[in-house]
Amino acid sequence: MHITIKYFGQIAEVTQIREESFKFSGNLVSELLDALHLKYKDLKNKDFKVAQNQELVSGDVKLTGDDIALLPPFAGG
Amino acid sequence: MHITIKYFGQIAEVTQIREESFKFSGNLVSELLDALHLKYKDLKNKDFKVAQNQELVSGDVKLTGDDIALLPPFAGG
Amino acid sequence: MKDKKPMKPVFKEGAITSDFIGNSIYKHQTKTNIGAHNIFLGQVRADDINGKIVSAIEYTAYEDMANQKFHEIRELAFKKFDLTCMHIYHSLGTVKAGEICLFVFVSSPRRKVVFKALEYIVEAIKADVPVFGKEIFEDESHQWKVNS
Amino acid sequence: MKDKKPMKPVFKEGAITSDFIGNSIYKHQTKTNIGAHNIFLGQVRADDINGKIVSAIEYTAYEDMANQKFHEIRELAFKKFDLTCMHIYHSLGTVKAGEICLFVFVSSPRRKVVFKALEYIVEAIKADVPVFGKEIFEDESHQWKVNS
Repeated sequence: MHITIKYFGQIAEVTQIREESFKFSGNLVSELLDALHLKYKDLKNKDFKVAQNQELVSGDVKLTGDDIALLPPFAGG
Repeated sequence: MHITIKYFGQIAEVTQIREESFKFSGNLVSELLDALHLKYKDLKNKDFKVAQNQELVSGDVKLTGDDIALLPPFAGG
Repeated sequence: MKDKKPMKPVFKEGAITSDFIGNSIYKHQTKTNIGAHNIFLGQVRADDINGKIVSAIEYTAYEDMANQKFHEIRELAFKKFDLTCMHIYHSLGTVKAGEICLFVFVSSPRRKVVFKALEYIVEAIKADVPVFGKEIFEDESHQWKVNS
Repeated sequence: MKDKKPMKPVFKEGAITSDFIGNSIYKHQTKTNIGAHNIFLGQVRADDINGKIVSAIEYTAYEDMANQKFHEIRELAFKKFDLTCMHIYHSLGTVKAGEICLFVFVSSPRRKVVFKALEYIVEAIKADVPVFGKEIFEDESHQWKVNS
Protein backbone atom coordinates (compact mmCIF):
# COMPACT_ATOMS: atom_id res chain seq x y z
CA MET A 1 0.00 0.00 0.00
CA HIS A 2 0.88 3.69 -0.25
CA ILE A 3 0.91 5.50 3.08
CA THR A 4 1.07 9.25 3.45
CA ILE A 5 3.76 10.09 5.99
CA LYS A 6 4.11 13.52 7.56
CA TYR A 7 7.24 14.86 9.25
CA PHE A 8 7.40 17.75 11.69
CA GLY A 9 9.95 19.95 13.42
CA GLN A 10 13.37 18.39 13.89
CA ILE A 11 12.18 15.18 12.19
CA ALA A 12 11.48 17.17 9.01
CA GLU A 13 15.03 18.54 9.34
CA VAL A 14 16.27 14.94 9.09
CA THR A 15 14.01 13.85 6.24
CA GLN A 16 14.33 17.16 4.38
CA ILE A 17 10.68 16.80 3.36
CA ARG A 18 7.43 17.44 5.22
CA GLU A 19 5.31 14.76 3.60
CA GLU A 20 5.67 11.82 1.27
CA SER A 21 3.66 8.91 -0.12
CA PHE A 22 5.55 5.81 1.00
CA LYS A 23 5.09 2.44 -0.74
CA PHE A 24 5.09 -0.30 1.87
CA SER A 25 3.93 -3.93 2.18
CA GLY A 26 4.25 -4.61 5.96
CA ASN A 27 1.47 -4.83 8.56
CA LEU A 28 2.65 -3.07 11.70
CA VAL A 29 3.66 0.46 12.63
CA SER A 30 6.98 -0.94 13.91
CA GLU A 31 7.74 -2.45 10.50
CA LEU A 32 7.06 0.88 8.80
CA LEU A 33 9.39 2.57 11.29
CA ASP A 34 12.13 0.04 10.48
CA ALA A 35 11.79 0.93 6.80
CA LEU A 36 11.91 4.65 7.56
CA HIS A 37 15.02 4.20 9.72
CA LEU A 38 16.67 2.50 6.76
CA LYS A 39 15.74 5.35 4.47
CA TYR A 40 16.65 8.15 6.95
CA LYS A 41 19.72 7.05 8.95
CA ASP A 42 19.68 10.12 11.26
CA LEU A 43 16.24 9.21 12.61
CA LYS A 44 17.92 6.86 15.08
CA ASN A 45 19.22 9.81 17.14
CA LYS A 46 15.83 11.46 17.31
CA ASP A 47 13.08 11.26 19.88
CA PHE A 48 9.60 11.08 18.34
CA LYS A 49 6.12 9.63 18.70
CA VAL A 50 3.97 8.18 15.95
CA ALA A 51 0.39 9.16 15.16
CA GLN A 52 -1.90 7.17 12.87
CA ASN A 53 -5.04 9.00 11.77
CA GLN A 54 -4.18 11.73 14.32
CA GLU A 55 -4.00 9.39 17.31
CA LEU A 56 -0.75 8.35 19.01
CA VAL A 57 0.00 4.66 18.44
CA SER A 58 2.64 2.19 19.60
CA GLY A 59 4.70 -0.02 17.31
CA ASP A 60 2.51 -3.12 17.66
CA VAL A 61 -0.53 -1.37 16.17
CA LYS A 62 -1.66 -2.47 12.70
CA LEU A 63 -1.31 -0.07 9.82
CA THR A 64 -4.74 0.98 8.54
CA GLY A 65 -3.64 2.93 5.48
CA ASP A 66 -4.46 6.22 7.23
CA ASP A 67 -1.93 9.04 7.49
CA ILE A 68 1.11 8.42 9.66
CA ALA A 69 2.92 11.33 11.35
CA LEU A 70 6.30 11.37 13.08
CA LEU A 71 6.03 13.85 15.93
CA PRO A 72 9.05 15.18 17.83
CA PRO A 73 8.63 16.36 21.45
CA PHE A 74 5.70 18.74 21.87
CA ALA A 75 6.54 22.33 22.73
CA GLY A 76 3.22 24.16 22.81
CA GLY A 77 2.63 27.21 24.98
CA MET B 1 -9.17 56.69 78.26
CA HIS B 2 -10.56 57.89 74.94
CA ILE B 3 -10.51 55.25 72.22
CA THR B 4 -11.15 55.97 68.56
CA ILE B 5 -13.67 53.44 67.27
CA LYS B 6 -14.32 52.91 63.55
CA TYR B 7 -17.43 51.29 62.09
CA PHE B 8 -17.76 49.79 58.62
CA GLY B 9 -20.39 48.43 56.25
CA GLN B 10 -23.51 47.12 57.93
CA ILE B 11 -22.04 47.95 61.36
CA ALA B 12 -21.92 51.63 60.36
CA GLU B 13 -25.57 51.26 59.32
CA VAL B 14 -26.36 50.29 62.93
CA THR B 15 -24.25 52.97 64.61
CA GLN B 16 -25.16 55.66 62.05
CA ILE B 17 -21.61 56.98 62.37
CA ARG B 18 -18.32 55.83 60.89
CA GLU B 19 -16.03 56.87 63.72
CA GLU B 20 -16.22 58.19 67.25
CA SER B 21 -14.00 58.91 70.21
CA PHE B 22 -15.34 56.71 72.99
CA LYS B 23 -14.59 57.43 76.66
CA PHE B 24 -13.99 54.17 78.47
CA SER B 25 -12.34 52.97 81.68
CA GLY B 26 -12.24 49.14 81.24
CA ASN B 27 -9.21 47.00 80.38
CA LEU B 28 -10.30 44.37 77.88
CA VAL B 29 -11.67 44.37 74.35
CA SER B 30 -14.66 42.33 75.61
CA GLU B 31 -15.52 45.04 78.15
CA LEU B 32 -15.44 47.69 75.45
CA LEU B 33 -17.75 45.53 73.32
CA ASP B 34 -20.18 45.21 76.23
CA ALA B 35 -20.31 49.00 76.46
CA LEU B 36 -20.85 49.33 72.70
CA HIS B 37 -23.64 46.74 72.79
CA LEU B 38 -25.34 48.86 75.47
CA LYS B 39 -25.01 51.98 73.34
CA TYR B 40 -26.04 50.31 70.05
CA LYS B 41 -28.71 47.67 70.79
CA ASP B 42 -28.88 46.42 67.19
CA LEU B 43 -25.24 45.30 67.28
CA LYS B 44 -26.33 42.06 68.93
CA ASN B 45 -27.83 40.81 65.67
CA LYS B 46 -24.68 41.56 63.70
CA ASP B 47 -21.70 39.41 62.84
CA PHE B 48 -18.40 41.28 63.14
CA LYS B 49 -14.74 40.96 64.07
CA VAL B 50 -12.69 43.43 66.06
CA ALA B 51 -9.36 44.93 65.05
CA GLN B 52 -7.06 46.84 67.40
CA ASN B 53 -4.32 48.82 65.69
CA GLN B 54 -5.27 47.06 62.41
CA GLU B 55 -4.85 43.52 63.74
CA LEU B 56 -7.77 41.21 64.52
CA VAL B 57 -8.07 40.57 68.26
CA SER B 58 -10.23 38.41 70.52
CA GLY B 59 -12.21 39.67 73.48
CA ASP B 60 -9.62 38.74 76.10
CA VAL B 61 -6.98 41.05 74.62
CA LYS B 62 -6.04 44.15 76.59
CA LEU B 63 -6.96 47.54 75.22
CA THR B 64 -3.84 49.52 74.29
CA GLY B 65 -5.50 52.82 73.47
CA ASP B 66 -4.94 52.23 69.74
CA ASP B 67 -7.79 52.48 67.24
CA ILE B 68 -10.50 49.84 67.46
CA ALA B 69 -12.49 48.84 64.38
CA LEU B 70 -15.68 46.79 64.15
CA LEU B 71 -15.47 44.81 60.91
CA PRO B 72 -18.45 43.01 59.36
CA PRO B 73 -17.83 39.98 57.11
CA PHE B 74 -15.21 40.63 54.43
CA ALA B 75 -16.43 40.76 50.86
CA GLY B 76 -13.40 41.64 48.77
CA GLY B 77 -13.04 40.51 45.17
CA MET C 1 5.53 45.98 64.52
CA LYS C 2 4.18 47.39 61.26
CA ASP C 3 6.24 46.87 58.14
CA LYS C 4 7.58 50.20 56.96
CA LYS C 5 8.40 49.30 53.36
CA PRO C 6 6.63 51.42 50.74
CA MET C 7 3.27 49.95 49.77
CA LYS C 8 2.04 49.71 46.20
CA PRO C 9 -1.38 51.31 45.76
CA VAL C 10 -4.07 48.65 45.37
CA PHE C 11 -7.37 50.52 45.52
CA LYS C 12 -8.82 52.16 42.45
CA GLU C 13 -11.97 54.27 42.38
CA GLY C 14 -14.66 52.45 40.35
CA ALA C 15 -14.35 49.49 37.98
CA ILE C 16 -11.07 48.15 36.59
CA THR C 17 -11.26 48.47 32.80
CA SER C 18 -10.20 45.92 30.20
CA ASP C 19 -7.94 48.65 28.72
CA PHE C 20 -6.13 48.96 32.03
CA ILE C 21 -5.63 45.17 32.13
CA GLY C 22 -4.48 45.00 28.49
CA ASN C 23 -2.02 47.81 29.12
CA SER C 24 -0.71 46.08 32.23
CA ILE C 25 -0.07 42.93 30.15
CA TYR C 26 1.65 45.03 27.48
CA LYS C 27 4.08 46.52 30.00
CA HIS C 28 5.35 43.02 30.85
CA GLN C 29 6.58 42.33 27.33
CA THR C 30 9.90 43.98 28.08
CA LYS C 31 10.50 41.48 30.90
CA THR C 32 11.92 38.70 28.76
CA ASN C 33 12.75 36.39 31.66
CA ILE C 34 9.01 35.83 32.18
CA GLY C 35 7.57 32.64 30.64
CA ALA C 36 4.14 32.48 32.28
CA HIS C 37 1.54 34.97 33.47
CA ASN C 38 -1.58 34.10 35.44
CA ILE C 39 -4.38 36.61 35.90
CA PHE C 40 -7.43 36.47 38.12
CA LEU C 41 -10.35 38.82 37.51
CA GLY C 42 -13.31 39.19 39.85
CA GLN C 43 -16.42 40.38 38.03
CA VAL C 44 -19.65 41.62 39.65
CA ARG C 45 -22.47 39.14 39.07
CA ALA C 46 -26.07 40.21 38.42
CA ASP C 47 -27.25 37.68 41.01
CA ASP C 48 -30.96 37.01 41.37
CA ILE C 49 -31.73 37.07 45.11
CA ASN C 50 -35.39 36.28 45.82
CA GLY C 51 -36.42 37.84 42.55
CA LYS C 52 -34.31 41.00 42.91
CA ILE C 53 -31.35 41.48 40.58
CA VAL C 54 -28.01 42.88 41.77
CA SER C 55 -27.17 45.87 39.57
CA ALA C 56 -23.93 46.95 41.27
CA ILE C 57 -21.71 46.51 44.31
CA GLU C 58 -20.57 49.51 46.30
CA TYR C 59 -17.21 48.73 47.89
CA THR C 60 -15.82 50.32 51.04
CA ALA C 61 -12.78 49.30 53.05
CA TYR C 62 -10.89 49.92 56.24
CA GLU C 63 -8.25 51.34 53.96
CA ASP C 64 -5.25 51.57 56.30
CA MET C 65 -5.66 48.00 57.48
CA ALA C 66 -6.53 46.73 53.99
CA ASN C 67 -3.38 48.28 52.51
CA GLN C 68 -1.35 46.72 55.29
CA LYS C 69 -2.95 43.30 54.62
CA PHE C 70 -2.41 43.57 50.85
CA HIS C 71 1.21 44.38 51.60
CA GLU C 72 1.61 41.36 53.90
CA ILE C 73 -0.02 39.04 51.34
CA ARG C 74 2.34 40.41 48.71
CA GLU C 75 5.48 39.97 50.81
CA LEU C 76 4.50 36.45 51.87
CA ALA C 77 3.67 35.40 48.29
CA PHE C 78 7.09 36.60 47.10
CA LYS C 79 8.67 34.55 49.89
CA LYS C 80 6.68 31.40 49.16
CA PHE C 81 6.79 31.46 45.34
CA ASP C 82 9.44 32.22 42.71
CA LEU C 83 7.63 35.19 41.17
CA THR C 84 9.06 37.85 38.88
CA CYS C 85 6.25 40.26 39.56
CA MET C 86 2.86 40.61 41.18
CA HIS C 87 0.15 43.25 40.88
CA ILE C 88 -3.07 43.57 42.84
CA TYR C 89 -5.84 46.08 42.13
CA HIS C 90 -9.20 46.29 43.91
CA SER C 91 -12.07 48.66 43.29
CA LEU C 92 -13.60 51.05 45.80
CA GLY C 93 -16.95 52.74 45.20
CA THR C 94 -19.52 51.54 42.70
CA VAL C 95 -18.83 48.67 40.29
CA LYS C 96 -21.73 47.67 38.03
CA ALA C 97 -22.72 44.09 37.20
CA GLY C 98 -20.40 42.81 34.47
CA GLU C 99 -17.58 45.12 35.49
CA ILE C 100 -14.32 44.03 37.09
CA CYS C 101 -13.60 44.74 40.77
CA LEU C 102 -10.44 42.66 41.40
CA PHE C 103 -7.37 42.18 39.20
CA VAL C 104 -4.52 39.97 40.42
CA PHE C 105 -1.58 39.42 38.07
CA VAL C 106 1.42 37.15 38.78
CA SER C 107 4.36 36.34 36.50
CA SER C 108 7.23 33.88 36.72
CA PRO C 109 9.87 32.31 34.49
CA ARG C 110 7.96 28.99 34.69
CA ARG C 111 4.32 28.08 34.75
CA LYS C 112 3.87 25.65 37.66
CA VAL C 113 4.42 28.33 40.27
CA VAL C 114 1.97 30.90 38.89
CA PHE C 115 -1.07 28.66 39.38
CA LYS C 116 -0.25 28.03 43.03
CA ALA C 117 0.71 31.64 43.72
CA LEU C 118 -2.41 33.15 42.13
CA GLU C 119 -4.84 30.93 44.02
CA TYR C 120 -2.97 31.58 47.27
CA ILE C 121 -3.14 35.36 46.78
CA VAL C 122 -6.81 35.44 45.77
CA GLU C 123 -7.87 33.27 48.71
CA ALA C 124 -5.83 35.41 51.11
CA ILE C 125 -7.45 38.60 49.78
CA LYS C 126 -10.93 37.12 50.22
CA ALA C 127 -10.16 35.92 53.76
CA ASP C 128 -7.93 38.61 55.27
CA VAL C 129 -8.59 42.01 53.70
CA PRO C 130 -11.26 44.22 55.30
CA VAL C 131 -13.26 45.16 52.21
CA PHE C 132 -17.04 45.43 52.41
CA GLY C 133 -19.54 45.12 49.60
CA LYS C 134 -23.05 46.51 49.47
CA GLU C 135 -25.05 44.72 46.79
CA ILE C 136 -27.39 47.28 45.23
CA PHE C 137 -30.55 45.88 43.66
CA GLU C 138 -32.30 47.35 40.65
CA ASP C 139 -35.01 48.77 42.97
CA GLU C 140 -32.25 50.55 44.95
CA SER C 141 -32.68 48.40 48.05
CA HIS C 142 -29.51 46.59 49.17
CA GLN C 143 -27.98 43.72 51.08
CA TRP C 144 -24.45 43.13 52.34
CA LYS C 145 -22.23 40.72 50.46
CA VAL C 146 -20.43 37.96 52.38
CA ASN C 147 -17.54 35.99 50.87
CA SER C 148 -18.02 32.23 50.71
CA MET D 1 -14.52 8.04 15.82
CA LYS D 2 -13.63 11.71 15.37
CA ASP D 3 -15.92 14.24 17.00
CA LYS D 4 -17.81 16.14 14.31
CA LYS D 5 -18.86 19.22 16.32
CA PRO D 6 -17.63 22.52 14.89
CA MET D 7 -14.22 23.44 16.23
CA LYS D 8 -13.32 26.91 17.39
CA PRO D 9 -10.20 28.26 15.68
CA VAL D 10 -7.23 28.22 18.07
CA PHE D 11 -4.21 29.03 15.94
CA LYS D 12 -3.29 32.60 15.16
CA GLU D 13 -0.46 33.68 12.90
CA GLY D 14 2.23 35.43 14.95
CA ALA D 15 2.10 36.80 18.50
CA ILE D 16 -1.09 37.31 20.51
CA THR D 17 -1.31 41.01 21.32
CA SER D 18 -2.28 42.61 24.62
CA ASP D 19 -4.99 44.50 22.70
CA PHE D 20 -6.52 41.21 21.59
CA ILE D 21 -6.50 39.97 25.19
CA GLY D 22 -7.95 43.22 26.55
CA ASN D 23 -10.69 43.11 23.94
CA SER D 24 -11.49 39.50 24.78
CA ILE D 25 -11.89 40.48 28.45
CA TYR D 26 -14.10 43.41 27.42
CA LYS D 27 -16.46 41.13 25.49
CA HIS D 28 -17.19 39.15 28.67
CA GLN D 29 -18.64 42.13 30.52
CA THR D 30 -22.07 41.46 29.03
CA LYS D 31 -22.07 37.99 30.62
CA THR D 32 -23.30 39.03 34.04
CA ASN D 33 -23.56 35.52 35.44
CA ILE D 34 -19.73 35.34 35.47
CA GLY D 35 -18.05 36.06 38.80
CA ALA D 36 -14.49 34.90 38.13
CA HIS D 37 -12.12 34.84 35.18
CA ASN D 38 -8.74 33.13 35.10
CA ILE D 39 -6.26 33.77 32.32
CA PHE D 40 -3.00 32.02 31.49
CA LEU D 41 -0.50 33.65 29.15
CA GLY D 42 2.59 31.92 27.82
CA GLN D 43 5.34 34.40 26.94
CA VAL D 44 8.51 33.64 24.97
CA ARG D 45 11.56 33.85 27.24
CA ALA D 46 14.91 35.25 26.09
CA ASP D 47 16.65 32.21 27.59
CA ASP D 48 20.43 32.17 27.76
CA ILE D 49 21.55 28.73 26.49
CA ASN D 50 25.33 28.30 26.69
CA GLY D 51 25.84 31.99 26.09
CA LYS D 52 23.39 32.27 23.19
CA ILE D 53 20.18 34.25 23.71
CA VAL D 54 16.80 33.10 22.35
CA SER D 55 15.38 35.93 20.24
CA ALA D 56 12.20 34.21 19.01
CA ILE D 57 10.37 30.90 18.74
CA GLU D 58 9.03 29.73 15.39
CA TYR D 59 5.96 27.56 15.99
CA THR D 60 4.69 24.87 13.66
CA ALA D 61 2.03 22.24 14.29
CA TYR D 62 0.39 19.13 12.94
CA GLU D 63 -2.63 21.36 12.54
CA ASP D 64 -5.39 18.82 11.91
CA MET D 65 -4.40 16.71 14.88
CA ALA D 66 -3.72 19.78 17.05
CA ASN D 67 -7.17 21.22 16.34
CA GLN D 68 -8.70 17.87 17.19
CA LYS D 69 -6.74 17.74 20.48
CA PHE D 70 -7.67 21.31 21.40
CA HIS D 71 -11.29 20.36 20.75
CA GLU D 72 -11.06 17.27 22.96
CA ILE D 73 -9.40 19.26 25.77
CA ARG D 74 -12.16 21.84 25.49
CA GLU D 75 -15.00 19.30 25.58
CA LEU D 76 -13.49 17.42 28.50
CA ALA D 77 -12.88 20.62 30.49
CA PHE D 78 -16.52 21.66 30.04
CA LYS D 79 -17.56 18.20 31.29
CA LYS D 80 -15.23 18.26 34.33
CA PHE D 81 -15.72 21.88 35.43
CA ASP D 82 -18.69 24.24 35.75
CA LEU D 83 -17.44 26.80 33.22
CA THR D 84 -19.43 29.54 31.54
CA CYS D 85 -16.89 29.95 28.76
CA MET D 86 -13.44 28.97 27.62
CA HIS D 87 -11.13 30.35 24.95
CA ILE D 88 -7.79 29.02 23.75
CA TYR D 89 -5.45 30.79 21.31
CA HIS D 90 -2.00 29.58 20.25
CA SER D 91 0.47 31.23 17.90
CA LEU D 92 1.91 29.73 14.75
CA GLY D 93 4.94 31.23 13.00
CA THR D 94 7.40 33.59 14.65
CA VAL D 95 6.86 34.97 18.16
CA LYS D 96 9.63 37.19 19.51
CA ALA D 97 11.00 37.08 23.06
CA GLY D 98 8.62 38.99 25.33
CA GLU D 99 5.62 38.33 23.09
CA ILE D 100 2.69 36.07 23.96
CA CYS D 101 2.25 32.69 22.25
CA LEU D 102 -0.53 31.08 24.34
CA PHE D 103 -3.72 32.64 25.76
CA VAL D 104 -6.13 30.46 27.76
CA PHE D 105 -9.19 32.15 29.26
CA VAL D 106 -11.79 30.44 31.49
CA SER D 107 -14.79 31.99 33.23
CA SER D 108 -17.30 30.71 35.77
CA PRO D 109 -19.91 32.03 38.18
CA ARG D 110 -17.59 31.11 41.10
CA ARG D 111 -13.86 31.27 41.59
CA LYS D 112 -12.82 27.86 42.97
CA VAL D 113 -13.46 26.11 39.69
CA VAL D 114 -11.51 28.47 37.44
CA PHE D 115 -8.18 27.76 39.13
CA LYS D 116 -8.55 24.00 38.70
CA ALA D 117 -9.89 24.27 35.16
CA LEU D 118 -7.17 26.61 33.91
CA GLU D 119 -4.31 24.49 35.22
CA TYR D 120 -5.91 21.36 33.80
CA ILE D 121 -6.28 22.93 30.35
CA VAL D 122 -2.76 24.39 30.22
CA GLU D 123 -1.15 21.10 31.30
CA ALA D 124 -3.21 19.18 28.73
CA ILE D 125 -2.16 21.57 25.97
CA LYS D 126 1.51 21.17 26.91
CA ALA D 127 1.24 17.36 27.04
CA ASP D 128 -1.15 16.43 24.24
CA VAL D 129 -1.10 18.98 21.43
CA PRO D 130 1.42 18.45 18.59
CA VAL D 131 2.96 21.91 18.44
CA PHE D 132 6.68 22.30 17.76
CA GLY D 133 8.92 25.20 18.67
CA LYS D 134 12.19 26.19 17.06
CA GLU D 135 14.14 28.47 19.37
CA ILE D 136 15.95 31.00 17.20
CA PHE D 137 19.11 32.50 18.70
CA GLU D 138 20.36 35.99 18.03
CA ASP D 139 23.07 34.55 15.74
CA GLU D 140 20.30 32.81 13.71
CA SER D 141 21.31 29.32 14.79
CA HIS D 142 18.53 27.35 16.47
CA GLN D 143 17.57 24.50 18.78
CA TRP D 144 14.28 22.67 19.28
CA LYS D 145 12.21 23.48 22.34
CA VAL D 146 10.96 20.61 24.56
CA ASN D 147 8.22 21.11 27.16
CA SER D 148 9.14 20.25 30.73
